[in-house]
Amino acid sequence: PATAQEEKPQIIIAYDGDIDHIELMQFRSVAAYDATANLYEPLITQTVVANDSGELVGQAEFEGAIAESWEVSEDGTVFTFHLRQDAKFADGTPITANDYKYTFDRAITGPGYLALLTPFMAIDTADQIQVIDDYTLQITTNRPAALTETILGFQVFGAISQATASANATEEDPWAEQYFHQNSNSSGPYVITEWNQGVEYVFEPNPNYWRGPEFFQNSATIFRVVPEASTREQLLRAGDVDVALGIPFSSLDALKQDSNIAIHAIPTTRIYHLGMNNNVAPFDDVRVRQAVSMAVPYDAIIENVLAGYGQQPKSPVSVGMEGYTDEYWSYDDGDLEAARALLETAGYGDGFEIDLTVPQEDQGRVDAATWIQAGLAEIGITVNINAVPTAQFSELLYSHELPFFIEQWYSWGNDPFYQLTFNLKCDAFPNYVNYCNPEVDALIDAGTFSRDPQERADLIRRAQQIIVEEAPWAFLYQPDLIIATRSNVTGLALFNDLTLRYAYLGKTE
Amino acid sequence: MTEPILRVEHLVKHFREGRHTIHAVNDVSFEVYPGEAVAVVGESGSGKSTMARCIIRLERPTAGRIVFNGEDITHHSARQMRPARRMLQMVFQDTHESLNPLFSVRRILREPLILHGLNHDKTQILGALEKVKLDQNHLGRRPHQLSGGQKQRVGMARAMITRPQFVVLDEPTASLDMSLRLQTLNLLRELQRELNMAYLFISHDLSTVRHLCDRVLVMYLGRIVEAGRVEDVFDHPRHVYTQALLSAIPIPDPTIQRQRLLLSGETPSTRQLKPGCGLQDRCPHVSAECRVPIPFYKVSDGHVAACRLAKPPIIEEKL
Amino acid sequence: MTTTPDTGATDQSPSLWLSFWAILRSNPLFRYLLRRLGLAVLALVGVIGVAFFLTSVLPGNPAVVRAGPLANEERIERYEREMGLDRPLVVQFADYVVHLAQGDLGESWSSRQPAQDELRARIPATVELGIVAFGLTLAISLPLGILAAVYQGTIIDWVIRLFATFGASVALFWLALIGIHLFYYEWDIAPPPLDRLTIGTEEPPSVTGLFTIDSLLAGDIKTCRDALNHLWLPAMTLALVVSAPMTKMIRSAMLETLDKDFIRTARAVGLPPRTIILVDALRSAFIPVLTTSGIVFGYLVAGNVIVERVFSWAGVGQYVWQALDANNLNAVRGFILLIAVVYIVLNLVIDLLYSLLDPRIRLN
Amino acid sequence: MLHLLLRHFTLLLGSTLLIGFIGVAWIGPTQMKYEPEKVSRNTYERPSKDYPFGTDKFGRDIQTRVVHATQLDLRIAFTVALISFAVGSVIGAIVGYYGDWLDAIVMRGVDVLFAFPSFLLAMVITGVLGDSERNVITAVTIAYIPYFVRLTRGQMLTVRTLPYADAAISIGNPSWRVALIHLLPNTLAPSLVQMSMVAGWAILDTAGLAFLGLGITSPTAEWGVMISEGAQRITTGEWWMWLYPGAALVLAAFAFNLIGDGLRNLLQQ
Amino acid sequence: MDMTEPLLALENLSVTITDNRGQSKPILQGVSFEIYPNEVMGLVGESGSGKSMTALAIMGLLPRRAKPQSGHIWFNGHDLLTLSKREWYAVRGSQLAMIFQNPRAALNPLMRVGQQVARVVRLHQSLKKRAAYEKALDLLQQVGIPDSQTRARAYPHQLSGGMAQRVLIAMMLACQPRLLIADEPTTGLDVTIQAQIFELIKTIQAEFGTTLLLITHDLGVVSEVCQRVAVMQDGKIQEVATVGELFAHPQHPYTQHLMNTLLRVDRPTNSRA
Ligand SMILES: Nc1ncnc2c1ncn2[C@@H]1O[C@H](COP(=O)(O)OP(=O)(O)OP(=O)(O)O)[C@@H](O)[C@H]1O
Ligand SMILES: Nc1ncnc2c1ncn2[C@@H]1O[C@H](COP(=O)(O)OP(=O)(O)OP(=O)(O)O)[C@@H](O)[C@H]1O
Ligand SMILES: [Mg+2]
Ligand SMILES: [Mg+2]
Repeated sequence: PATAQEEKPQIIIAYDGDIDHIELMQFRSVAAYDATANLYEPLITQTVVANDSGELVGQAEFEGAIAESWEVSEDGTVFTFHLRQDAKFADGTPITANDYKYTFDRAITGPGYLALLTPFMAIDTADQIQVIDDYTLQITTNRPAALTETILGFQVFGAISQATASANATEEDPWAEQYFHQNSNSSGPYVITEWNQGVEYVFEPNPNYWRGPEFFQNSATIFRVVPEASTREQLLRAGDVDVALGIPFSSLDALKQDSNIAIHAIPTTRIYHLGMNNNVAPFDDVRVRQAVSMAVPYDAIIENVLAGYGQQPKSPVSVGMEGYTDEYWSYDDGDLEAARALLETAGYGDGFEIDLTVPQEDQGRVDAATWIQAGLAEIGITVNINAVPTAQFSELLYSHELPFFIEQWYSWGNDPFYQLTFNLKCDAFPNYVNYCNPEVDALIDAGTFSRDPQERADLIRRAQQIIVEEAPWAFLYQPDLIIATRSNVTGLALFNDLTLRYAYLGKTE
Repeated sequence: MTEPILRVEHLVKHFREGRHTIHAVNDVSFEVYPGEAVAVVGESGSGKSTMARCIIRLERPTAGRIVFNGEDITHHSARQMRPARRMLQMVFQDTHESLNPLFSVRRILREPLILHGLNHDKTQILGALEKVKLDQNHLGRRPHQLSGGQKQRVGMARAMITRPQFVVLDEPTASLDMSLRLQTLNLLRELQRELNMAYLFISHDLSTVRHLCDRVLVMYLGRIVEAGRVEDVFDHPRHVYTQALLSAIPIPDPTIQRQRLLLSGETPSTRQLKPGCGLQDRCPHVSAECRVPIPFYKVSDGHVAACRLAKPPIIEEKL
Repeated sequence: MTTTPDTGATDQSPSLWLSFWAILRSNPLFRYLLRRLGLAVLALVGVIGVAFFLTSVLPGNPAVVRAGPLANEERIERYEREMGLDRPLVVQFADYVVHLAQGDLGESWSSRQPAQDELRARIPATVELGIVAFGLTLAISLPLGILAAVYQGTIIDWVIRLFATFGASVALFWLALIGIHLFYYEWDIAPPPLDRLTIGTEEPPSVTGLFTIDSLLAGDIKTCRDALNHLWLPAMTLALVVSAPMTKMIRSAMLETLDKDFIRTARAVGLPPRTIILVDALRSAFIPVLTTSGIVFGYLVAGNVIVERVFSWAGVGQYVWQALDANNLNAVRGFILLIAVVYIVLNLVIDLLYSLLDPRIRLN
Repeated sequence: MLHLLLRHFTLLLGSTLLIGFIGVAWIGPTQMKYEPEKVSRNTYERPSKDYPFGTDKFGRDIQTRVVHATQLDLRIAFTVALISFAVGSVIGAIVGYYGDWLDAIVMRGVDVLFAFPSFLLAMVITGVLGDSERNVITAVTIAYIPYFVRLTRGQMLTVRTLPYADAAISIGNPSWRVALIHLLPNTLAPSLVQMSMVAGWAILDTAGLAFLGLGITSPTAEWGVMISEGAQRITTGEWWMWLYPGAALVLAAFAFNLIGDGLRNLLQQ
Repeated sequence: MDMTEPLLALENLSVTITDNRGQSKPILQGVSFEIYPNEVMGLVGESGSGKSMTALAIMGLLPRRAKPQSGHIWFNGHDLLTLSKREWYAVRGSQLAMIFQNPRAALNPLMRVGQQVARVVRLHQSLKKRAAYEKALDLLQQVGIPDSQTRARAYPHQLSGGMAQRVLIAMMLACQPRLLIADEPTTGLDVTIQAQIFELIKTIQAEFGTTLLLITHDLGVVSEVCQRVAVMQDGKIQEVATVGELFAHPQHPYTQHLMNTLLRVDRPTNSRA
């Protein structure tokens, strides 16, 4: 097989950002997200199916990864996983139930934010995860939850070797965070063989990966940091990289002219919204929010900012998510008369002036703000665009006092309740508009802990009705995920988490 | 005689330069009486300008006393000095750089009047101009529009306009041509007579001194080595240095053949001073006596010299 | 000048050391250096203070950045505590200084690695680019500056001055973008603007960190050529912009020198023009040029930030840009300190060179 | 006459260019058919009769934006140059004249500021202050003040030893008058040259900051902002997006540099 | 006076200079005089009268903006004004040499003075490096620099003005020129030092028989050092005479004016009452 490996191509990917670190539960960068997805293997994983354009898209069904099989109890609260006996970490030690137990302990009581995710599985304490034997793991949830499998499939619940961790733990650093910042004992398909921060990372197949060497379509995947967008484009055109991420929408038409380049525009559920702080005048008045929702030039934004590569959501649930509906949408683009009338009744007949805050590094949001500025000007609202550095933007958001901003959300869980829980539940931290409706909260809770699809569908319809009506957000756009490749690149595999699974990437001659 | 207008007593001025001390002026004492022109001559670096700058308090003396018009101004602050400046003026060496290039002649002349609260209307200024033989149409000009001689005259007018009693002239003619120089000297004499001012006239050009001054102080290495009436000192120099200085000056007369007294070597550094005569390493007549401090010997009335050769042979007479 | 006492020296009589010290102290050059060093340390202390407090008021809470999109108050507070941000600024500063004294610049908050390690890893790239750019700058501006001065007032002078003035007016990022577009994309003369080596080329074993030199040391001509190939376009871009002020400086220094009396003497005794220009004039002219090298250094560093970004060059310039964006304060501070130290050392070296080149300085 | 023209060619060319720019900044905005920030659906139009310089990604008329940007950029250039000159010169003059510990302290401070390349300094300060025209001006101004402090101080150290400084004291001027009325004006000539250079640098710095997303940001019409918007299109053929603002920027900086050179020539004679 | 062939003859030399504004103005107008072998010729006149320009014209070192308009400078049967750049380098130094006022500035501040003299020796006497340096030390000794071994290792700024002027003279001796021009060689030096330098020039002139053109504005110097003298005013030669004649019977009104403005240190000036 060694010789077969060498015949396989190398894949070079130009990234728009750098990896900060790969500590599974604390990394921040998008690039690290891609990296860890290829380094850590969860119990179960999404199945992939090729679509018309040859992309491998993750499905709602799950299949075993390290877990060979699993059972769910009748009431949906007890999950028993049977681990593969042949699965090994990169260092050759077997992956056991203890390692997963350790992983969950680390997630729930250790560093990082994962404790925010476990409630979706109705898990509060580490005790709910139990090792039955070396290859059997049992998870008991407090109540049936819709997303248990989904969340267990997240890469962040991939196996961490307990032995490696304890070998590198210290008094001050019981979870061996320092070690894992730049090291991994891979449970997943790849190992990092070269770590050159800010420049390049080389991923080579993990020789101990349970799926075996045949699984890999390349002999190595090289991750290159290329901050400047136009440089990435030029590299791709010249064939110096195989895959380029973060290509601006506006370049796509031109790139498409090149027969050596394939543009993969993958619809996603990432949703951009215009946040209006319900606690701050004038947005504390629902009529103002509705008027704004009417005046935003949605088409122009999608046409110009996304160059058409995206769609307009008409509810807080993203298009493409289960239960999405646009039936309550009543803010048609360009209904300016109605908008002015609403402002009039709200007492803002003469309009008002407001700062629209966006992170300056996100050109799309800055551009969208420009169109919004133009649109709102039509109904007498003067918008000043306040583009601030990302760090400052976050801080402003987190104060929950920012009146008017563009924020985006992407649900790993690809689930409407998951999405609403974080964004629009009373007192949820990322609910930066301070929207609060107890009825909506109740609907979300009910949906989160129901495993009945029909019930969930009804609940989410009702929630969408209320939220669209109360317009805490103006739903702006859902951009497609753009992955530009050389046209001979095959095997673009994407799960819900929108990260590339390198192993599928190959090249035809 | 009347009270001196200026009395300098044991004036010392040292500069620090890194770790070194520059002994610019070392224990200088003299007096200037109203209406008299006293020359200070000596080679470059002998401390003439430094002494002058101490007198008009552009520098703070290291030691000694300066009494001007009966007032001890040695330790006056800049503010305290201001009133006295009306009576104590200076004409600077470099004609070109002593006038602010951005100021017009009018402004240059008006400023001292305003500062001292004097009448500063046009007649005053015109009067001053007239005294230095410039006319009205120079008023609007800037220094760069004036010739060297004209600039020097503006500088003189500025010093004279407050009708001071005492003016220090630091080589006012050094950068001028022969004919201009003569004109300037004559002008200075006229002004002095007219305004009854006292001059301290600094120069290393001995011929101009002879032309203008009443008394002369010869400086070497920051000390006065000989002093007296101009005729006495120039015609009967007693200090070897004075003799060498005088003999070094070329005489524009091919018929005269002089025996030149050449000093060997060069002026020693002012960083370290040896006790005794400053000339001890260059003098052809040096003896052991020259290596200890030498007093002033009186040569004739008002003529003194700090040289062993000027020592009156009194002791031998007694014997 | 350097005096590294070997350990065996301790049993020698102390008076020997004292007298040695006395000799050193009486050496004016040494004393001068000592004083300069003292001043440099003072300036450095100032830089540390300014860097710390200036960056502390940068808007945006680093703990917030670290907490990420799934943040909540409790996590932010915990991170603030972990990162020491909850303490009064003065205490933070004291802590910073204490760590600094141990050579510890603190943790780079985005990668969680020691900032000094990260900076160290980035320095060679910047140094290599900087040196080559500076070399090119000299190669461009020395002949141009000399030519312009020697042929003052002629058409040559005109063209060179216009070039210099124009060069000083071009926005670096614009030039870099056009350069890439033309040389790489249109004409395919330059390699992809992707860091320092072609993908897949082994880095030479690190000795100096400079790939060109390390590869030569390892006898690997191919890698060296590859490194050079990657270097020339970014370096040239920088050099073009930097050589504009440099050319002007050399020209005016040369002109001033050519006007000096001693040049006239050299001509009056019949020395050939080449000797006069290259030996007498150039050496004198180099002194004022040298003193302004600090400014040139500034141009280079500032230019680096932009060039490194455009050419994906993983040097300190790109690093600080990312750090600034992520409110990674320790990294930003480390960078500022690095620049300040280099600048100060550079000035010291310049002073030293200056006093070596100019005997008039030596004794004062 | 020709000789004269040639001698001051740089100054003449520079002034002509600058006057042209000032004219454009002054009258231009009123002559434009469009609004600089008014978006339209005619995005990425090539230069044509309707849009002489084409349009950008928001369908804004590039000519209008370049013209409006002229006003903004010149304003920044002049303000930065003037304020840094005024503040720097006075500090430099006082420090240079009074010397001593004041000099020692201030100059160490200036050394510290000098230790940062001015562009980086401006970068950090803009980061601290946030993005706005005023903050860019403040940041760039602060970055250039040390230049003037140094220059004026250096000049002052020479000038204060000149006889006319002594003359000013000896006729009874108080020391502040000597420093500020007599000497300061005489130290300004080199600063004038520096000022016009700084004006040029200020424009380049502003644009550089905008390129890095700092300072003036979209949608404001500013050359640097426009160039960096155009730079994103450098591969896709919308050359008019970066060419016109780029040319304006280079020409304006060129004008200031020419004037600086010309002034220097004039002063050196 | 040896009235053989003149060594150098200026014939009707006119030079104009173009100023910043592009206006040209004459600075030398029809200057003619001769210098004979082995004599000391004086050139006097007030500041700005064109003395230095005359000297520079002879040396071919006129400033860029000054251009000879007409006339000839005959030297050795050649007209110097027609020499090419290259030919000039054969003439300067070896045939003609010049010393300037402000001697310290006239030496390269970055080179030890011994080296500076030595490289001129090497240039004109084609000696080996070592030998040239030895020769340079000799020359320094000859111009009265005590302890020349040590002084040769000094840099110009470490020398006094008088010493520096001696070094320059040594440098000119190394050239062994046929004509040496000295442009106010003692301006800025102290009188006692000035006297020393003139003594030196006189000795050297007597010893080496160098022809000397001495430029000064001091008639005293002229009377002590020179044999013949030319008086200049406004770019024109007003009078050429032997020193004796000039002082006894000044012909030209300008010369008479100069005589009248003389101040003398050896006796009170007539005008002082
Ligand atoms: N500000 C100063 N700092 C240090 N040294 C000084 C200063 N001013 C003068 N000196 C030194 O003091 C000594 C006397 O200088 P001063 O200018 O008084 O001489 P001078 O007789 O006026 O000479 P000259 O005839 O050249 O004008 C010189 O050695 C000079 O270098
Ligand atoms: N570079 C120059 N540009 C314009 N005019 C000049 C220049 N150099 C000299 N001149 C003019 O040429 C004339 C003659 O000058 P020159 O230097 O020969 O005078 P000089 O007799 O040597 O005077 P001094 O005794 O002051 O040295 C003067 O009127 C002078 O103004
Ligand atoms: Mg003096
Ligand atoms: Mg002359």
